[in-house]
Amino acid sequence: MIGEMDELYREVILDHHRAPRGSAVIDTPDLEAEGKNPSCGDELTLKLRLDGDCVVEVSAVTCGCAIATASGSILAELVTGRTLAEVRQLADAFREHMHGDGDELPDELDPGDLDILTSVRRFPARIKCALLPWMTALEAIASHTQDRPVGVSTTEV
Amino acid sequence: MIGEMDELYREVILDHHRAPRGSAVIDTPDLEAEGKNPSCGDELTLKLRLDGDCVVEVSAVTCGCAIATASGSILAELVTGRTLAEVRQLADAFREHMHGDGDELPDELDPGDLDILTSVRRFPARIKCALLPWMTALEAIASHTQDRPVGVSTTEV
Amino acid sequence: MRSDLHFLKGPAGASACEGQDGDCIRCGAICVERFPVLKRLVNGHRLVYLDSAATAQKPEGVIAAQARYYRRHNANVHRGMHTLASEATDLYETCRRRTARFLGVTRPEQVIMTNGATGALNLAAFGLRHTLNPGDEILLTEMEHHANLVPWIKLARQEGLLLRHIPVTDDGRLDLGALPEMLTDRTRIVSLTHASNVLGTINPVAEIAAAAHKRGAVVIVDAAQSVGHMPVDFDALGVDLLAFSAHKVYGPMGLGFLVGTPEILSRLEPVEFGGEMIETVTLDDATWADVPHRFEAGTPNVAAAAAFPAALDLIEEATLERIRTHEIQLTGYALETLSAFDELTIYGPDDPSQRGGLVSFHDAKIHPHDLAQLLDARGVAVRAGHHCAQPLHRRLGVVATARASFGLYNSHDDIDAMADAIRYAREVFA
Amino acid sequence: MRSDLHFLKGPAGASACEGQDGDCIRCGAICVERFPVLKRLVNGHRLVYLDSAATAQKPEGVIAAQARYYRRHNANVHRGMHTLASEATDLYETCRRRTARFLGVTRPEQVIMTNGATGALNLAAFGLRHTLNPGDEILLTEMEHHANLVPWIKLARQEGLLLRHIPVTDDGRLDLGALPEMLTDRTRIVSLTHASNVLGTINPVAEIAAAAHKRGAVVIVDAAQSVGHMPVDFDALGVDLLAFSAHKVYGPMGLGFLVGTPEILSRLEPVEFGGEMIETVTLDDATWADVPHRFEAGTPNVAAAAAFPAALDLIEEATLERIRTHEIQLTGYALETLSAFDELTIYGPDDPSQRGGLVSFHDAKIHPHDLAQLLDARGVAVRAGHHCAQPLHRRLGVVATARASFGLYNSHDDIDAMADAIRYAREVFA
Ligand SMILES: Cc1ncc(COP(=O)(O)O)c(C=O)c1O
Ligand SMILES: Cc1ncc(COP(=O)(O)O)c(C=O)c1O
Repeated sequence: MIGEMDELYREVILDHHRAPRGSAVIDTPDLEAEGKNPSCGDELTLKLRLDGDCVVEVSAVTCGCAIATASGSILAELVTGRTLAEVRQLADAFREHMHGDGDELPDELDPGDLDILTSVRRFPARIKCALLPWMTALEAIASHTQDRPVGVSTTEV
Repeated sequence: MIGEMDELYREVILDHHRAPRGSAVIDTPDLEAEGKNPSCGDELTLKLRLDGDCVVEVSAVTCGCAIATASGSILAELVTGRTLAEVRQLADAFREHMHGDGDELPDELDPGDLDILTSVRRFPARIKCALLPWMTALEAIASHTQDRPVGVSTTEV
Repeated sequence: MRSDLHFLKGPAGASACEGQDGDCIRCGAICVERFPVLKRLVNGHRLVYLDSAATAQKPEGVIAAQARYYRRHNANVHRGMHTLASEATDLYETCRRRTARFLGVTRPEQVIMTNGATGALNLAAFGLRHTLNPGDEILLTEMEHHANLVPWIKLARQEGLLLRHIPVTDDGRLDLGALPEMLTDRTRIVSLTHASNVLGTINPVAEIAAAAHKRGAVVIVDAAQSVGHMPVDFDALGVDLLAFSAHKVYGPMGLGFLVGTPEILSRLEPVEFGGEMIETVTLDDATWADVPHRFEAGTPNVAAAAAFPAALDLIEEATLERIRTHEIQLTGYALETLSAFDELTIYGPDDPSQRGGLVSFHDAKIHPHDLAQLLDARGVAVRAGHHCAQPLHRRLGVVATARASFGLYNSHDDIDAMADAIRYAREVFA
Repeated sequence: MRSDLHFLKGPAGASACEGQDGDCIRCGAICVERFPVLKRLVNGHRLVYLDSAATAQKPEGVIAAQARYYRRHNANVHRGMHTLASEATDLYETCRRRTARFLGVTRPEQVIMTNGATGALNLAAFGLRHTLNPGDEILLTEMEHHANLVPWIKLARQEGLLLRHIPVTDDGRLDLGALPEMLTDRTRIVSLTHASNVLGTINPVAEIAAAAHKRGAVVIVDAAQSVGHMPVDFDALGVDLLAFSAHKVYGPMGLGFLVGTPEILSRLEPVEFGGEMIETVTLDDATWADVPHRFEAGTPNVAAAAAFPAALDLIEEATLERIRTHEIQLTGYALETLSAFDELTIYGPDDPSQRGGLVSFHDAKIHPHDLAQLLDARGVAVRAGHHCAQPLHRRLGVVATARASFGLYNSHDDIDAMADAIRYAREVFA
């Protein structure tokens, strides 16, 4: 356990926090949602451009802690090129993973840097930060597929 | 402490419980009050005959535990011959004593068997039983001196 | 040879076990030695603790777990982002998970932690206030503890509700013949005890719940006297809400539980307000956090939650089946022993297998308070009074009773000691 | 030489005391050695616990007292007529008496035991419900903890009350200039915190109470952050009700207090119902026991009550005067140390003698959550978030802050460790 959190910060922060992926400017998104973590104040605006069912461009702008920012950046990196169904599958798996006790996400999901966020589980208050972008994505996809207006999602899951 | 309660019972019960004093039949009392201990169900009817300010005859009929009965019997024994002011003084002193931590009641009050009830203090639930007759007497005296109707007094003091 | 003598006499883990398979708690290595208080002398006598229905004694594991929490992990929960806070949160949530599993509850979120059964029942009653209208009926029973009476009396006054009570038969059971007539279209809530803390009677909760649900009523069970003493499966009972206290289940004081179905918990309104239970607060408005946190305002009793699983460990080691068998045996022996006294009335059903582990009785010659006091002089701790069930005592025609109640540490010897002490008290009063 | 180094470094009762008279807590033989958790390593570092405002660490005396209670005396209180029950009752009532004495309260009956400050404040608010009418005004402040906001928000909704809030000035004080205008003929209740859990500000409660009483309002003070940290005299404050939690006063969890004048307590209505709080119960009616028992429904947390006096012992040994001096010194040193960082905002008054023992701050470059996490990697436990004061944070213009808060076991070294850890965090984020 010793040093685990600094490791996390050194790895994830340095990379994703300083240079978050998903900073494309998308003026006419096919999918859009706002995420909010009321207890922390983290906020995120997520915009996706689609080609058919496939995500081709992502903008994930986070205003909050480094964990939320990094998670948003990882999301931007990971979902580009996936279908909405795949994104949903990954988000669901990540939520399960963060509330469970497994060591790693299944390889076949190709989870990239996502496993790094596992150490956040020790700090329940921060699980929400890590989940915020993913819950927001789920919300965006749900409203897209059901054609309902996009609400503000929160990470109170 | 060992055996203190059996001592109490052997001393007080055998004497006062089996042959309670204050069983005179008083048809036209000058003072009368009913006492009730709702949590235990102890009940007491107290009647006093006065000569001027002085108690000349007492009827104290208790329906309840041996402690309440004995305390009523001791009351009957002790208050006969005292003025109402003296009875009040004794009752107040006894209440203080039962809620306090002194060893004995002041000698000048001539407390008779009353000190024997001190060991009841270890059992807060029973303090009320010991106090019932005395609180009822205080209630009777208060309503007599203020000329207000006699209510049912309870030992919730 | 009686099953319990083994585990009473020998130290934990002592060599030979002479009990038959399955009915000797010592086979499960449970031993009175694990309960430090039972080594006490009271008035020069071995403590014979027969007041577990008021509060159970604690095994060393529970005492140590609570101390260990304070010595190693103490912190406030949930919002903390330091190691101690994360450990404390983990211990707290582990208690919720363990308790859920213990009761066969599907999701830990169905378990609300309160400060006791009383707090849980108050939350149930007042949290459902907004679902009730004047003229609605609440069906209780004549054998309820004040904790399942007084909140409803208050609520009925405030909201114009009608309280009805399933009567108690002369042999101490609920008169179920009256049920069809008492369950009406206006019955919104049925709230009853699983096991009576005076009569011992175990009520057919599942059956009553099924009938109540047909009428669309919400069913609440006060399981303060059943959890920890007999197998209790939340789903099998089929109730909507279930309340109990940790301290009666060999656990620490200051902790209780309200367990509910997801459906009812989503409708329940919080009744205490403050930190941890909110989502967003402005000066004039507030929104609630998720279930179950919205019902847990303020700093919870993390230390107690950290200790309670050790009580569940003990119970699971002994197994509820063996505990139940043991308590039936003790109850049977107590009924038999007390029946031998003349002028002594025993309350509740005759059949020990239909009772929880307690027996209330009334000595015609000695007021229960005096009896309890003289038993104590012999080291025997029983309770005397109305046991927070005044209406039931009125129904029984007495103001107070004496009650002997059992835990897994009690033995036939304890009941013999009580009988000796009753004989002694009668001598004093003779 | 700084006063606190002595007691930090040496074991309890170590030979030479080098502190000046009166400002060295070790002179009073109080020592971090008495707090077992402080010996812990966290992530390989000495635990530097700076989160006492969330919950204080417990001295061995408290931990042992609670264990001793369970090992020797455990029983339910009040109604019991056996030795254990009488001992438990005695321990429980001793806690009430000791707490009364600690706060300079005349009669022990003025002290109600609850499960925490949140429970106490909810009792205060909802217990006064029947004294309020639509249009009545409740005066709070912008710096309240959710525990002193959300109950009022709920009550205001239910009863049509108007909530007003004394504003907070830019330097973190109550704007008392606004008070005359905010206290109106309709003001029925003024409820405010004694010391802010975010700004540290100590409010002039006595002065505000006097002004409020002139208007006939009831005054409630949330003393969760003052009791145990500075002398608090109930009568001198001149309030009607005062609430706090034992766990923030080096005592056990699951115990709190609502202290009141006899007059207000006689008017307060119970809000929780069940056993122990009644006089007589029928199936349809109930009357209440005397004050304070009518406010203590159900089995209370006797174990916690049995342990709390050990916390008061410790405080009285250290003396509140010395504790207060110590916390002012630490706060001054923390303010000084943190001021040395650029782009770091510190909240609350500049003068440490006008603050309780805590400092909240915001690093422009690092989100408080990240900061707390990285400090924890160095063994330094601070809290980050809105500290259950969202409206105040909105007023401060930030969503969250980091907070370092002190107990009598903290030292200047702890603040140095925090500063080192902040430098380290900035390196990581550089
Ligand atoms: C049947 C029953 N219900 C409720 C309670 C209340 O439990 P507690 O006092 O722990 O809140 C008790 C115990 O006194 C009980 O026996
Ligand atoms: C100012 C203030 N009031 C009330 C509370 C609530 O105390 P508790 O959570 O112990 O009920 C706290 C602590 O969180 C506090 O800091």
